[in-house]
Amino acid sequence: MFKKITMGAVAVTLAATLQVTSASAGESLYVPQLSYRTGPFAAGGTPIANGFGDYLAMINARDGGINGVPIKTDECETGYNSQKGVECYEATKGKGALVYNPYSTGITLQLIPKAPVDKIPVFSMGYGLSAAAVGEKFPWTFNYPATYWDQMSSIIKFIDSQDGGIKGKKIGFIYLDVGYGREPIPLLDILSKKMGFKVVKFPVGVKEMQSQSSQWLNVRKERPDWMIMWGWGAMNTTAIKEAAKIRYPMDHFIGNWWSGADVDLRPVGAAAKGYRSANMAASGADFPAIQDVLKYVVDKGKSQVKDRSEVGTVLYNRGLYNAVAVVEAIRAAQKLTGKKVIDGSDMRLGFENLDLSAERMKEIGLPNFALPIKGSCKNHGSGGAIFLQQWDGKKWVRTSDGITPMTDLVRAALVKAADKYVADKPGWQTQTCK
Amino acid sequence: MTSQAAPEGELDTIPRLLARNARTYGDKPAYREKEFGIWQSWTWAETEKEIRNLALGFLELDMQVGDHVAIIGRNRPALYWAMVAAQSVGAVPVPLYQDSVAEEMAYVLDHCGARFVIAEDQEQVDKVLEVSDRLPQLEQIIYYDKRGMRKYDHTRLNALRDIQAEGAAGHQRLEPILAERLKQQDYDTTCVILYTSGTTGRPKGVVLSNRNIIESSRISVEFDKLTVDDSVLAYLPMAWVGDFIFSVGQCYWTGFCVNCPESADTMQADLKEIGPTYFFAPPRFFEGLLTAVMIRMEDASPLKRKIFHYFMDHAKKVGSRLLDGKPVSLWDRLKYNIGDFVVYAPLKNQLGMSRVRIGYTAGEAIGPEIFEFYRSLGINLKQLYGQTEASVYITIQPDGEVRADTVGVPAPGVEIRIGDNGEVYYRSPGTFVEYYKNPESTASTKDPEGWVATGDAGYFEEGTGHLKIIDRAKDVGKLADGSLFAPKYVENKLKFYPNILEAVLFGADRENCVAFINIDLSAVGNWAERNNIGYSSYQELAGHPKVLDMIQGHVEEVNASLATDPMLNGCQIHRFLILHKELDPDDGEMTRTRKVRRRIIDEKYADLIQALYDGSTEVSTTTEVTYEDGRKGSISATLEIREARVFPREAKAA
Amino acid sequence: MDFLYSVFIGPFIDMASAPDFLLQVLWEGFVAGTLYSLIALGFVLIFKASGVFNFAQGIMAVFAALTLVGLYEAGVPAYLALLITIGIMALLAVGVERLILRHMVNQDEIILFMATIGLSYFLIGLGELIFGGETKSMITEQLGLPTGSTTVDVAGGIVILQHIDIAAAVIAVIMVVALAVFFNITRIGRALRAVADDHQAALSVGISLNQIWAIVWFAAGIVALATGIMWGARSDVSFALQIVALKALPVLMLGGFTSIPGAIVGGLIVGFGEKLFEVYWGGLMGGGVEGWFAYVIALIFLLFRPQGLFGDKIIERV
Amino acid sequence: MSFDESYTTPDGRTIGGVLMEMRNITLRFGGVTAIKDISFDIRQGEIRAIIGPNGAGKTSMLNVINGFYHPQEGEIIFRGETRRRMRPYEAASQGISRTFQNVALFQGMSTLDNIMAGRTLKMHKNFFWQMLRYGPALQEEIEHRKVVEKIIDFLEIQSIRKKPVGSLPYGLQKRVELARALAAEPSLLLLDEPMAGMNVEEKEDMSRFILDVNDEFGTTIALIEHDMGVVMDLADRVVALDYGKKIADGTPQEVQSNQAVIDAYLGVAH
Amino acid sequence: MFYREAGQYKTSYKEDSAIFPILQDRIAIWFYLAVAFVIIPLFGSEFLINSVMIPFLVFALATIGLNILTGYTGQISLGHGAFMGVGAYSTYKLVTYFPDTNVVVLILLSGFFSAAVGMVFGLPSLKIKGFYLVVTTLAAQFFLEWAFIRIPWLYNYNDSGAIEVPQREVFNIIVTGPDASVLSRYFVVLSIVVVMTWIASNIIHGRIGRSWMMIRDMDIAAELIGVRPLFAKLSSFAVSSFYAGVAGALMVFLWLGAAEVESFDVNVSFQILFMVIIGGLGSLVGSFLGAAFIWILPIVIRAVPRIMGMDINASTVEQLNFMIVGALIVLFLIIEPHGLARMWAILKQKLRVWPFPY
Repeated sequence: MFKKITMGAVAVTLAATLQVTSASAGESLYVPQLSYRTGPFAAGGTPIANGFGDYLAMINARDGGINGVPIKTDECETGYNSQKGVECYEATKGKGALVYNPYSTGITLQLIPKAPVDKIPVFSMGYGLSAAAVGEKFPWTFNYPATYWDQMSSIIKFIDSQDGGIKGKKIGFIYLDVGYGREPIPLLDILSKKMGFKVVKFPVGVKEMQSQSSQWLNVRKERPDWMIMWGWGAMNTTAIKEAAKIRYPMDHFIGNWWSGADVDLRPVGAAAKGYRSANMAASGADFPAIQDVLKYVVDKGKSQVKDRSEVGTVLYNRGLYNAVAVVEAIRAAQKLTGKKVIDGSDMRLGFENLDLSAERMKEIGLPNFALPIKGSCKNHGSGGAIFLQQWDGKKWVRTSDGITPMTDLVRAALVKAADKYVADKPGWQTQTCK
Repeated sequence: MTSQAAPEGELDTIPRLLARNARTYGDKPAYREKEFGIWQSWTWAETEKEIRNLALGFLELDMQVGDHVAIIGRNRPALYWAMVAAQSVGAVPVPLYQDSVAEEMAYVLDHCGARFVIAEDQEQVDKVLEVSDRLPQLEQIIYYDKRGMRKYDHTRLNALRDIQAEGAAGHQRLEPILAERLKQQDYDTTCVILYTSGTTGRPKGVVLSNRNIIESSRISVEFDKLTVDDSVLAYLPMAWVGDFIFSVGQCYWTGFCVNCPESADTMQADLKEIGPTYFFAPPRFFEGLLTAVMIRMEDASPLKRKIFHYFMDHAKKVGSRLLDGKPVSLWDRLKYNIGDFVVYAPLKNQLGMSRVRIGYTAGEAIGPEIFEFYRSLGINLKQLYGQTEASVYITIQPDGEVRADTVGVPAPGVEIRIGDNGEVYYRSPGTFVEYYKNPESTASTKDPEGWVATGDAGYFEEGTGHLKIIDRAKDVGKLADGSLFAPKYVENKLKFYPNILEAVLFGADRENCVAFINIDLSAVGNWAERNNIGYSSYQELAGHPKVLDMIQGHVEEVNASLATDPMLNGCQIHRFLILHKELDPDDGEMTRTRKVRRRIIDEKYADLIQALYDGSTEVSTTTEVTYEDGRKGSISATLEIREARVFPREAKAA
Repeated sequence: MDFLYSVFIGPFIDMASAPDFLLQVLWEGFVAGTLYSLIALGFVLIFKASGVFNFAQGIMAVFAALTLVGLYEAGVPAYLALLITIGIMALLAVGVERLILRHMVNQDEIILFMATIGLSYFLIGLGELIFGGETKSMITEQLGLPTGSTTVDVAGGIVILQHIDIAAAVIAVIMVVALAVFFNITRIGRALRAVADDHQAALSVGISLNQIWAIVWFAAGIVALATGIMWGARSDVSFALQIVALKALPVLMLGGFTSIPGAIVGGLIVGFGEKLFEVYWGGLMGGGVEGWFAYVIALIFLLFRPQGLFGDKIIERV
Repeated sequence: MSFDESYTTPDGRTIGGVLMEMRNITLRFGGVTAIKDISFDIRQGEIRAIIGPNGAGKTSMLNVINGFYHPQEGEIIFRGETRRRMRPYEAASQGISRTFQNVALFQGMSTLDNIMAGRTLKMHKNFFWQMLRYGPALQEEIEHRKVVEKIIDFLEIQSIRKKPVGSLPYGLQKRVELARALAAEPSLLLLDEPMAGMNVEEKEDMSRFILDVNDEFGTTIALIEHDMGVVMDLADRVVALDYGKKIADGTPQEVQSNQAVIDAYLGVAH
Repeated sequence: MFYREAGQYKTSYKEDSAIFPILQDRIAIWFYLAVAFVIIPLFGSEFLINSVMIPFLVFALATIGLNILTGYTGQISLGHGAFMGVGAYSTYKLVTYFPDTNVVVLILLSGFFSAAVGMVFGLPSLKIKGFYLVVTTLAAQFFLEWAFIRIPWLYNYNDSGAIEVPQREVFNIIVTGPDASVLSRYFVVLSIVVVMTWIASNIIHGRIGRSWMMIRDMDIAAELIGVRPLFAKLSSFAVSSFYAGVAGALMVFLWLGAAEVESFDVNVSFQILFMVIIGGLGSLVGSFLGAAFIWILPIVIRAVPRIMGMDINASTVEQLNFMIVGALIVLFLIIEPHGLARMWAILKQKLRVWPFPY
């Protein structure tokens, strides 16, 4: 009896695969969307997924696709779980996927080695493996507009510019104790040596995300001059609340761009006033393209947003920005290859030749939305500038221009890390760049 | 009686057949016995060695030619070996019914003058010892199972294994003696003495020669094309001629394998495990099995029940025809095949009969429904008619001529004639030598020409040449009005109803017939459960009005069918009652083979018979019973007497 | 040597040198312990009465809090939302009794335990389906719970006491007292205790086991709601809380499954212990020891007292 | 009669010297004294009954004998070796096996496996062979199976061989438990109320089996029993306990006529 | 219905105590093996093999491991996720130190490390019984999770903190790393699982397995019969963790390709325990059925709307998935608390006694 069920299940799964394969045979650009609207990080995953999906839907609705070829998406729920993420990847990769946006550093790490095998680029926008920015070693992976290391160096650079420099200061680093949170530590260690500051680390386990009193007691004990946070999900709010509780000066507390969403700060409200975070894209809906999204998608009820006001929030815009980058990469690929329907390899070329200049951004209706990205064979992280925003008690205010990362230093470190990654992998596919 | 030459040269004694089998089929299994959880197996070569050692051991014990060796126990290879070993040294094995009480045993042991008793276990040894002071000729008791025997005085006791060991040890000295003894035997040497249980009087020892046994075996083996690859389950009493023919005669003739169950409790399971290809069982067995099947199916889910009955109906329609090789439409064949997969094959498998190639039933009439049921499943069940005195075979049903209501045509080599009084006489190579130490009986049974009276009344059916048995010749009587009274015939008709376990018909020299009925506890109990009838005892169930109603229905159906019989329509049952206890061999009401002892019942239940005829509507009675442990007690009851509807005689067919 | 120093001497010097900080640590430990106790209390209630080890207690807390906030966001006034939430918890209790417990009488405890994990899966799915997965903030003020903090000067430093933490402690005490009263004075409460002791006895006083289960689950639901509100006010309301709820396990091990005082004391031991250990010793091991510390304490403790702090000594019989 | 010499019973069995001696055993649980200063002995080959009303300390005594409880005072001399405490599995490996008052079979296993379980101590093949279930391990398994089958045959439980014990009627479970204890080929067999809860017929069967065990294997048996009739039939010597104290010791006849025993059974107030 | 047992008699104890004494069962086993080894590789899609079969086999192995401990020895563990981690991390270290050794050998070797760790955390089981043991195994779970993060040596000081599987070949066929073909990985996993299942079955049917069950069913009686609780419990912990460790190594090396600590978190422990319970305590068949149920059911649920052409967004499906799985678990426990294995056994029994109802 049970065997029958199993066989039934297999049949169903097979049927599913077949059906979708046949559907994708039509002219379309298939961009699978790995998202997480469930699980402990759903709060962040949902607006990102909405922004991403809505922009693509807008392109389809407004322009009939990219150069006339409609974009097809398929949302697959990962729950921020690596295993489910890989399962999503396996389930969709056979359908002509152009690019994967894993939206989890954990899933990214799983997909990086698969990308060259399946010839589908992985685009981890502003997350993932920093070393993947080294195009020579990671031809198939992109992490525009900047790596975590770029970001960290920018933040340190900012701190260095405040209160008489960073030298001799004590920097506290509070981070989510998973791959993502640990990612910038090597660079932080390098910088601390170079620039002469002391680093104190406060790991927060996934299980303790919402009970950080011990960490913040330790912060109180250590009294760092600045706090930097690599947090995500519920961790952010809790950390900011705890910081407020121990009366840590908020304006000396800086989060990376995953620790600066509206949903993170709103619950804390005024108590968080002064908290800064990095960002890559503007918030707000006052951009022609976003207005188009509202017009063609949200107002037509085709979006999954709960509320119109979600459009324009930090994470929504980031998801949208991600979609912009994907769309522009497809355009670039189409242009380069002269094909309308492209494949993963073409897409890779498109990413390498991605040029999101200020003008181009203006053209697509997002003037001053983000700092420019210029991809290349060598540089898959772009090293684009990062800007800071500050919470005024109610909303985010952009407070800085782009802070360029310490590119040379970071690049050197990245190359080293990339070499190390590749070292124990015989037959790893690399490329040479002119 | 024509004297025949021994077949195939030297194969004229069982020990010689053994030697042939060990030579020809050395590696083939001869015996299996479920013991210690698995089927212990012996090949013919091993069997020969076991028997030889035992025979040598017997010589060591000074067993003489012509000595009688009693064998008491359930079917076990070692006891079969003991029989053949005894034959090897020139002695005569006398198997006894293992469930006989000491008293019964004492008679047989004394009558045959056994010097040796081979008993299975402590229980049997105890029985023999209990009466040993009355058995002056008894010298040695040999037991097989050592359990509990340690404390016994071993001056006259030996373990079978020890005897074998001693025999093996002394083989150099004894081997020549054994060879000599073997040489002395021939086709007319006594092979075995089998005591018939006898419905009346003392048991009689039927002396059967090698010729009787081997000829009967040879003929029947050829008739049914049995081969060395067949196997049987030996579970019927060793003292019964059938078992001797199947498990010794045919077994040694063909070299097929005899399988012994672990115990009586596990017989059904062991049957299923072994899956014999050749199977014999009395009608009672098949009947009980069918009842159990139906009861179990009653508990199945409605859908399953529906499937079951649907296909069983189909099988009833075409199953036997297929088995008889008669034409059947393609669609019916297909449907039968589906039914085979869904119902018949699994069912046969459950019953342990999937491999049965040839099945026999005999001893009593079998219900046509029951008979058809098995045949429709594709089991080649046949009937035969036989006697101890005939070395079993008198008539037999050839393939393709199998019917429920006849016992078949004369077996090969058997001549049959019907006496003036309707009694069946036969003459055959299997015809017994004599009754041991009983020349009068021998003379009264077997005439100088070799014709043997069976004691059964019957007639040959016109056209087919099939013999039909009505009843015991002496039981066939007359009603007061002179019409034929054949109680057994009517009783069997009643017993074909699963709810009726036993019936006893009265009516000889009376105006009409009345009957005692025994209900079948498991069938009726199950029926009661389904109909929400509560009962706490057999007696209560037997007296329940609804049960009486049901039985009355059966009785009236039988009456209706009797009404159409030209000879027996006077036997319709006018009044009946349901007995408050089961007829029981322990109370002497039945024989060990479960045949009703009429005379005893007549005496014991005279008051009830009286009541049946005097028109009273109920009767109170007290009956003595014997419990399993031998204690006696009595039960009292008030029984209701019912009138049954009788049907007018139909006009005799021209 | 340095290592030994940093294990055996350093931390104590730290403690002595900054007593205000030590007090702060102890306060945090106390507050955390209170919340552990509250969750454990829910476990104990259910375990005592029905022998079910209710894994879903943590989820119930989140579910209750989520319902409360969700209702409020849907425009229901705060106090009305609270009442409705209580009603929903009652419905949940009845549902659990009707649909699950009733059908699982006489099952192994591990099977019942598994069923509650199934229940928690169901509640997670249901909660996210209705209220969405995003983190919500507790409607602390709207419910009239205090916010803000008080600074106390002690020993040359300050101890910061959050008002909500004080409220949590107070509410925990109120809950315990209320439950104690409930158990000892009301008829139902006595019946509950009878059930815990002997199911047959309870039946013979004419109380339906099914009713009792529903009531107990309802009581546990109320405890869960209180836990959810308190915890939600401290951090946020999201299903990430479920993992914290697992900490109730070592708390229960310490206190014994059936003892209410045990739950309280166990919770406090774990709360104090893990904060002290994390702050003063955790750094030596790279931090993050809080994740397992409670379990290891419980483990070590159990080795010496297998029946827990308040359990009866076990005499084995054959 | 002297206790050091062997003698022959009227039915022909030989009773040897002292196999086990309990000397001044005292067992307390917290404040409760379960056994108070009890001494008695068990001789090789005899059937020794321990009787007494409920709560007399009979089962505790058995638990002391096989090491499940450790007495606070006194010593146990088994086969000439004196010991204060031993682990239950040590007792088992010394040849002491037992049955339990409330059947303690392994409910999840078949009859066969339960009895095979009784052979645990006799099986030695290492993990490697066990893993392959081949060669020596399989051989060992089969050898022990043979022994177990003999016991199954002995106790006439063939038909339930492969049945899960949980489904068996109580009387048969008791018999399986006896089989399991026998499988260890014990030199001392402890039976804790082997006939509790049985009907007359089952009791007779069980009595027969106990006698047969003693007779066939020469196993020394110590049993606890309530039914005085059974004890009279079975036991060679009887020790009577009441409230943790020994009140009588001797042949069944002696004990039966002992006033203290009569009082204890009739419940005369102390 | 399919069973035709008449005539299948045993003439030796070897046959009688065979693991599949019934001919039809043996045929069925060969049939399943043929499906697994031939049919699926020939006709299965990559998704089926990679995302359904491989994880199913891996979890089945882990479930067998936990079943040995929980189902056969009666000791509950919520630490098996972490024990899987021990296997994965130790394989990773072994592969680093012995790059030229056959990776399959290393995977199997890694089981010894998890066995050792399992034994250490199994020690308390001698004193702590029943439910209380949950906490000690949870201590193992959380402590090991912590160790996997805090001991960077374990992941070769990778910046990501994750272990990435290097490419390794067995007999010149790439079996690990991103270039390994799905089929080669599938065959390695399948072979290991089949062999280890066979071994588990052997152990369970022998003396050691019996001593585990004795401890499970009645620990006091077991001890009085001569089973040493120390040995029985620890051997069970060791074997159980060995299986978990190998499963963990297979999971990372032959399925995921890379793993972080979250691949071995407490949810995995729960998941495996679910598989054990739903599958049936104390049943190897159940381990497979349970793993299939818990792993494949969500995949099917996710696939259903896609096939039916329903426009339900992914998150709703996932939430419904949670609800359905939760509800089904409860339903299952109500209908058949002894798990799928019992249902399987009942079905088999029904087929064996067909057409009779019992």
